[in-house]
Amino acid sequence: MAPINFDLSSLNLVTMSPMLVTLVGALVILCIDLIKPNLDKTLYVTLAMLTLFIAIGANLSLSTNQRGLFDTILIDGVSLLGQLLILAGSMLFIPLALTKRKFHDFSYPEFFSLFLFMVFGFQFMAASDNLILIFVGLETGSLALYTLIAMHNTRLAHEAAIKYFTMGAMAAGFFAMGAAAIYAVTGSVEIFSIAAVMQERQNEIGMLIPVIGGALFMIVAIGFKVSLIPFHMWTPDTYEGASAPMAGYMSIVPKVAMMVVAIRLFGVYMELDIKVVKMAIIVLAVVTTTAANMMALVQEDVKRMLAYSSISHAGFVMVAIALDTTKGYSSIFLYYGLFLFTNLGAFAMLWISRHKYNIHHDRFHHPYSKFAGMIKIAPIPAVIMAVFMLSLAGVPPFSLFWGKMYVLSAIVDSGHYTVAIIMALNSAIAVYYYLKLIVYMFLKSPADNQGKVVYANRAFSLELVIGIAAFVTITSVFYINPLMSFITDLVGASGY
Amino acid sequence: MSNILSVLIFFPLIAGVFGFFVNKNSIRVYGIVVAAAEFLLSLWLWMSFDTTDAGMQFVEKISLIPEFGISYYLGVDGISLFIVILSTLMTLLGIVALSIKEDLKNMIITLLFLEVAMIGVFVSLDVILFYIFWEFSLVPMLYIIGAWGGPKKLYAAIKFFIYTFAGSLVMLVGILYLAYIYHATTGVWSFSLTDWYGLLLPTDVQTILFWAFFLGFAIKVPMFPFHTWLPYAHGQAPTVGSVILAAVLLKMGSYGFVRFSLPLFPDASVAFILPIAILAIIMIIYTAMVAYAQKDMKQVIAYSSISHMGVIILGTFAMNVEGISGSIFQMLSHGIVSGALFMLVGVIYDRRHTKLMSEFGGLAKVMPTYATIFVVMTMASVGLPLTIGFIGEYLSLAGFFKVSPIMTILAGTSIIVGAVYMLSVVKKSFFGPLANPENEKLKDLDSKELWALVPLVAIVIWLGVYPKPVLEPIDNSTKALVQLMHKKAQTDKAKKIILVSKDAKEAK
Amino acid sequence: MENLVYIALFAPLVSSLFAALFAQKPKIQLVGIVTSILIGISLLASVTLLLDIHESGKAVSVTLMDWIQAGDMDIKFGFTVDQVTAVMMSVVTLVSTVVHVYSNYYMESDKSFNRFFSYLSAFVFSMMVLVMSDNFLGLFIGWEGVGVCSWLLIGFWYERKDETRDVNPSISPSWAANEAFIMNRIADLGMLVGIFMIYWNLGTVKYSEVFAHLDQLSHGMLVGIGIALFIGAMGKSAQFPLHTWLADAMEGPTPVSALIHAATMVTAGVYLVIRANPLYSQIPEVGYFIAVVGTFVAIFAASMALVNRDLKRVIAYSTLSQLGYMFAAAGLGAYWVALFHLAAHAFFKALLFIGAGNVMHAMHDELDMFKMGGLKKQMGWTFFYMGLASLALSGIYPLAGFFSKDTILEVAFNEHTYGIWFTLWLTAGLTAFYSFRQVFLVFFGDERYHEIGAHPHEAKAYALWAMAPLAILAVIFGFYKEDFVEFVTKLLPAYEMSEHTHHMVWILTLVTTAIALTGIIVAFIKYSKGLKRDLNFEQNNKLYKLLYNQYYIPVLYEKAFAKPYKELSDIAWQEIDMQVVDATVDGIAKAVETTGDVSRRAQNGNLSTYLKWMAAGLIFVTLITVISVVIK
Amino acid sequence: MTIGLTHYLVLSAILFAVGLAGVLRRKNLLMLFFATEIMLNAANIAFAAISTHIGDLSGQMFALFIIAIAASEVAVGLGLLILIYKKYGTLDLDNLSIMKG
Repeated sequence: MAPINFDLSSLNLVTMSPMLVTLVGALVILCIDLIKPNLDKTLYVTLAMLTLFIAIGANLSLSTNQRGLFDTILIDGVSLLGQLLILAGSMLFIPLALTKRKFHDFSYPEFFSLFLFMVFGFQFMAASDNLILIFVGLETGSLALYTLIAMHNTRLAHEAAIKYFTMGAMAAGFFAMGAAAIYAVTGSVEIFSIAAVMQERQNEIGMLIPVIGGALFMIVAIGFKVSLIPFHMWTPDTYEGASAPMAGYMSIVPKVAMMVVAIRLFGVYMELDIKVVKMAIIVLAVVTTTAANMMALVQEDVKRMLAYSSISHAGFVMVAIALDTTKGYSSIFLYYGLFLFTNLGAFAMLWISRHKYNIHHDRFHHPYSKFAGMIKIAPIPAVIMAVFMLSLAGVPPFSLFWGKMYVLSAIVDSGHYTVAIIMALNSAIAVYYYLKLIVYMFLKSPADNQGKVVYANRAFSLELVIGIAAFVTITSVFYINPLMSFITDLVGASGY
Repeated sequence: MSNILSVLIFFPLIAGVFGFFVNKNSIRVYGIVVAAAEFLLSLWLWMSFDTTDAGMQFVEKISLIPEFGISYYLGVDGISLFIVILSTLMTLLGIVALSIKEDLKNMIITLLFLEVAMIGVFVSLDVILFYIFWEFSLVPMLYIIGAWGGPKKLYAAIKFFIYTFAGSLVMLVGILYLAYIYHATTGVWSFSLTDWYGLLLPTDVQTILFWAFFLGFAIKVPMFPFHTWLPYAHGQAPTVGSVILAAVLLKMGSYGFVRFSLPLFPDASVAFILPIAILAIIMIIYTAMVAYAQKDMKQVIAYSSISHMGVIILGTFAMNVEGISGSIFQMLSHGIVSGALFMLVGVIYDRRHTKLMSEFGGLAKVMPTYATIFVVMTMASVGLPLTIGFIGEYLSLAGFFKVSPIMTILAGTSIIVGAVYMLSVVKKSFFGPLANPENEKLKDLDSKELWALVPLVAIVIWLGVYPKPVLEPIDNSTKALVQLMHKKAQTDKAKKIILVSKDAKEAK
Repeated sequence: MENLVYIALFAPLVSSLFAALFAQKPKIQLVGIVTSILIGISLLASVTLLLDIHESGKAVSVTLMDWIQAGDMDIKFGFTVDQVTAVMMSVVTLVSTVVHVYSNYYMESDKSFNRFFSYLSAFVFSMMVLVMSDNFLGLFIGWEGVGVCSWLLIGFWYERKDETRDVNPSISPSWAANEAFIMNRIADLGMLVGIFMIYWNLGTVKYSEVFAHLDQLSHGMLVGIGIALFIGAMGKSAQFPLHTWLADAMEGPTPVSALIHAATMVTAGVYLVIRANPLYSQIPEVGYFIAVVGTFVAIFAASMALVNRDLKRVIAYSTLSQLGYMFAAAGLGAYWVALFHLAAHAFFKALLFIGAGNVMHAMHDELDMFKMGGLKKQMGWTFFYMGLASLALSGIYPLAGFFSKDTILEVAFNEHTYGIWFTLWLTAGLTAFYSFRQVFLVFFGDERYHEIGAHPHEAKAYALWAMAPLAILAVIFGFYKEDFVEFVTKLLPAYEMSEHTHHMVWILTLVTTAIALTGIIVAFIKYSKGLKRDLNFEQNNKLYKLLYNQYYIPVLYEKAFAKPYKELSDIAWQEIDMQVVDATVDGIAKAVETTGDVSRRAQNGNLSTYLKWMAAGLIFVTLITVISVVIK
Repeated sequence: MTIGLTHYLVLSAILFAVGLAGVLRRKNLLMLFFATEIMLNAANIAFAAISTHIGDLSGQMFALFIIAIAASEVAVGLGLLILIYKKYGTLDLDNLSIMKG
């Protein structure tokens, strides 16, 4: 047995610095709690914010295209963007903990450390091209997430957690199996070497079948996480059960992480131009967008509607993966970058109007009727909410219009006109349920129990987050260009 | 002032925002003042407009998203100039004639925002900018219909919004495709219309794009069979809503045809003259019949505007200067006339809270001035010479006669069927004995309504007798447009049908 | 000269606007006077122009301003006063002046006195535009203008309510007005089409240029234009089948009927044909068609006049019939003859109508001649005037009608179109009969008016004086035939009778006069000794009923066009627009929503269902791949 | 006969199928978890077999990680289970269907 010896520098730990920062942050919070319990949550919130700040700093300071940790970590443009989105989303989320009303989950310090662990996990997913690490990151993040949902500690929250958890476990099984299949033929778990092997052996039929089979298993696993129909079933229920900000968070960060993985993994297939996988993804995406829109039409609860809408948005973006163009890949990040603010803003609006107990509906916290005549009681929030809705509907000049336009144009450029038309018409369906809320807010007369509704959960931090989100949503036209070029450069740099 | 167009766009926007700080008792005056200022600005635009120059004037171009070739690109030519003025005018008169009491503040602010969108649509030369205004114009209208409308207001508002939204989304795909082609051919991204005019597209591509754009415009116009949102929108909208909708918003569609479809896809436009003409004729005759069947005064006007838009479409696809100039002039005249008619219906609605003609009869006795103005507008609407209505209709039909005499004769029945439904409205509401006792005490027009209506009457007569100041710039720009189309046309058929006028040829 | 043109043209406009100022005020006598004077001024200007052109022999043309300029289309407000125009102007303004003055009497007790004069003058203005314009589109302005004015004036008593046809054959003033307007619109479409043809083939609509370049056009195109324009003329001049509106137009005040529906507007069609003589003389076949239509209308209308009991309707039918004569002449190429008859007819027919107006006043707006009779005593002057007019109408020497009508018959004979000649000849007899049937029913026989308790009285003196000029002209106009001919033939083609005809003239004259006298005599025998009604005949005789109901044509139109159109419209709205078009749109929306509703059921909240769906998803994806492989 | 890669893969496939079937059929949450564990372990077998077959260790690493993750999954899962059981006294997932539609 020769002694194992290597020098640390070969690990190139700097590549891990962002994740390590979050990890350390998480541990610090734990320790503080051990040393001196029942401190106020504001402390933890600020600590978490700090951590995320530093993480972002570390992230930005990284130079692209380097590997570390036995070459399992890959820092390229995609992973940077992914992590940036994850961290930004988390930073928008954290302040939402400081609400006027007390909620069970935020009273635990563990909540925050768990949260950071989760972020850590997702960062890992984004930053690695090694199936093992991806799997580990995925599970770390997910397991933390299940717990966080459960910590909301209402019956619905528990149900949500269980549903999410069980399906997640099954998805994990599929992921592992898929990985196994791919591993079986390529003999490797690093995506780049998988790509290399597939490259040279792509015309062996015996090779292709397990590869595609693996891809299908992967699609199930990934589809589950980014909630493609029919793997989406957990989404509405979980969103409904979880607290509003958590739901908003789930609609973005885990999906971004998984999107990055999808880009890496299916990128290989697209490179080799394996039509069937492309086909599968496109069909799934179209089905997702359409069906989700239709189901969103008939919801009575705004939160649930937003859940379905986020499914349809995911489907909309998913198409871009199957295009295999730089524009397509970058449009994903652009879209999610804009979607992050708008959607979190919308969920935050729900959060700010959240009561401790349902007073409008025996099951729902945010039925449409709750917002009736909001313009009369609270004009400004009504207008802001309307802005978010219009933005989600893709009405110019609000931010998501640009995302929508960019994705559509990517689709058109790669010649999928039918898909483009379907997607376009889909937003026409979608506009209906967004309008429904606007109609309730602006065109219906107030319900009697109004007054206290709008600001039930008001707090400065919430208003701040909403303000930021609204600002970003409205002023998009001014920053869209630098943002677009920034993303395109990074994505292009990492060879997609 | 070279950036007057920006001023025109942003002045109402800022004024609208400031409007929030004005006390609601004084908001009406504020609205009138702002709208009047805006109107004067647009008049100034006209004064400083060089009528001999056929090209774009007061051009402003600021690169907005160079990455993607989107820029803040404004300009106005004879085709758009007067529609802009029409928008400002109708907004002003609409605010002057406002009769609603509740939430007056919101209404006026919304109207100002709507004005921004309207002007933006007509002056933006960047397609994405155009699209932004185009879509955004839906939002205030949605609010106007939905908040102040009739019993079925929500249905009407949402139908209006989604229907037009769906159409324009297909158009958006078309726009992106065209941009992609431009990028593929020139290697740079650009959404500026003037760049696109340079494109020579293969005919099959033109066909696809033509129909993509067609859907967007046709629903807005609205062309049969996409017209059913209109009666609801008009039927439910408050008076000012209908006025603006009929006067300006519908023109966006027909303007789109002139500005986009014709010059961008000349061959396709020529190739599809037949189906479109058939649709237009259906619009003219069929909707006229539907209008005749109505019991509600306002619905008659609503359907009549579809019928008139049919004439406009026909003129647009005449592919010669007479027809296109005529259709553009007809846009103005229809804007003025139908706007006025909707105001008049609003007047009676304010007094009686019904629009059913069966409720009226013999109104001419109690409301002579009202009746007189209504008759004047009726005559303008049926295209009587020396009123504004004749010139546009005559030129459009004359233009299309060159393309197809038979279809023109069919379309020409509009002067008959139009007379049928309009005169029956006049007969049912104004003539006959004063049967309904509720009508005996009706007041004639008050000063507010006169202030709104008399200018329109004046314009109807003025432009009917002496259209030159308006028709000349339109004509110049149209000549340039037709020349461009003729230059771009590839198929011999198109070359043959697109008819450059003689003196334009000499000009070359 | 230019100034005179403008004065002649715009004096009526000024007067109309002046009257309009007081339109909503109660009666102001001044309005009536001022407008009459202004129209008089227009008359003076017109006559001066007439005389001037008479000696100078060349036309006066002015261009007011540009109107429509688009593409190559360049249309100006241009006016030309040549021989034909001058004649028309003089006739129009003369009759107008008389009618204006007379209206002061006729409308004296009407509350909308001022409004009436505003409309009336507006009509004169439009008519002047019509006759003076130097291009087809200008003519079209006047064309539509007179249409609107006639609409306003027919519907002047708009507040009257709709009756059934047997109570009032022309349902109500407003109804009649709309009918007139819409019928004219139908014809106007033809006119527009004609103008389009002219424009696209010659690039202009100016008379002088058009007629100068007619030779460039193919014969077929000429025929097309000719027919299109004639369709326009048919509407205005109420030729069959667009004739029904004229009889109903009698709902308007009587001065209106005198001015618009007898003397001027309805002759616009004839004027158009005369004006376009260079065109029509190149297409004789169309001309012949016109002549035939005219002839048919002549006898067709006369036949309806035979039995009608409505004072004004009889005159209306006779107007129709006389218009038929004019078209016959014009169609046969004798344009000046048509113009001559037009002028003559204007005088005596206006006279006749105004007389009828007196009678109506006397009878308190009772129109049924069977309820009159023996008015000679109370209304000597009116009797004199109407008798005179009727004589002229019947074409008795030496009155104007004799010269004009005989010439038309000679033309028909000269063209060897004996059928036309015979029909017109017969019509002359009918004309004489119904005119004098009317005279005798009204002025002779037993005084049936007592039954309706009327107290007839003669019209005011100035009203009677106002009628004098017409009466004089009705008498003497015929003697100016020669001057007239050599004056207008400077512009219109001279029409020369063949030798043969010249020999026949005296026979023709004799024959015509003979039948006219026969008609008068028959009328005298039948009606002068009071009214002996044969109710059985009236109720059971098919022919009588056919004629009395105007050949059932109005009813037919009602059944064949008006009603189906209404029903069709209802279908178009209720069935098609709502049930099909709109329903489809809503159906799509509904379908989408239902799909959503159905598909949400899958989301049944049960975890194991969800898991099953996930597994199903795997199968689904596999299927897609398999299929996409198979497809390839 | 010698046990070859194929047999292992078949075994793992069968196991996976068994696990899947369990997940789909079972109504008791605990059983559900076991079924998912089986699925994961099927993957483990496959990895281990393959890695020995092609002589590459990453497969076995993967297997080890999966085991670790499975363990933590169970930890979290059981935690949730206990919570649920304490609160609602049942593990039958048919009772967990408040949220639907």
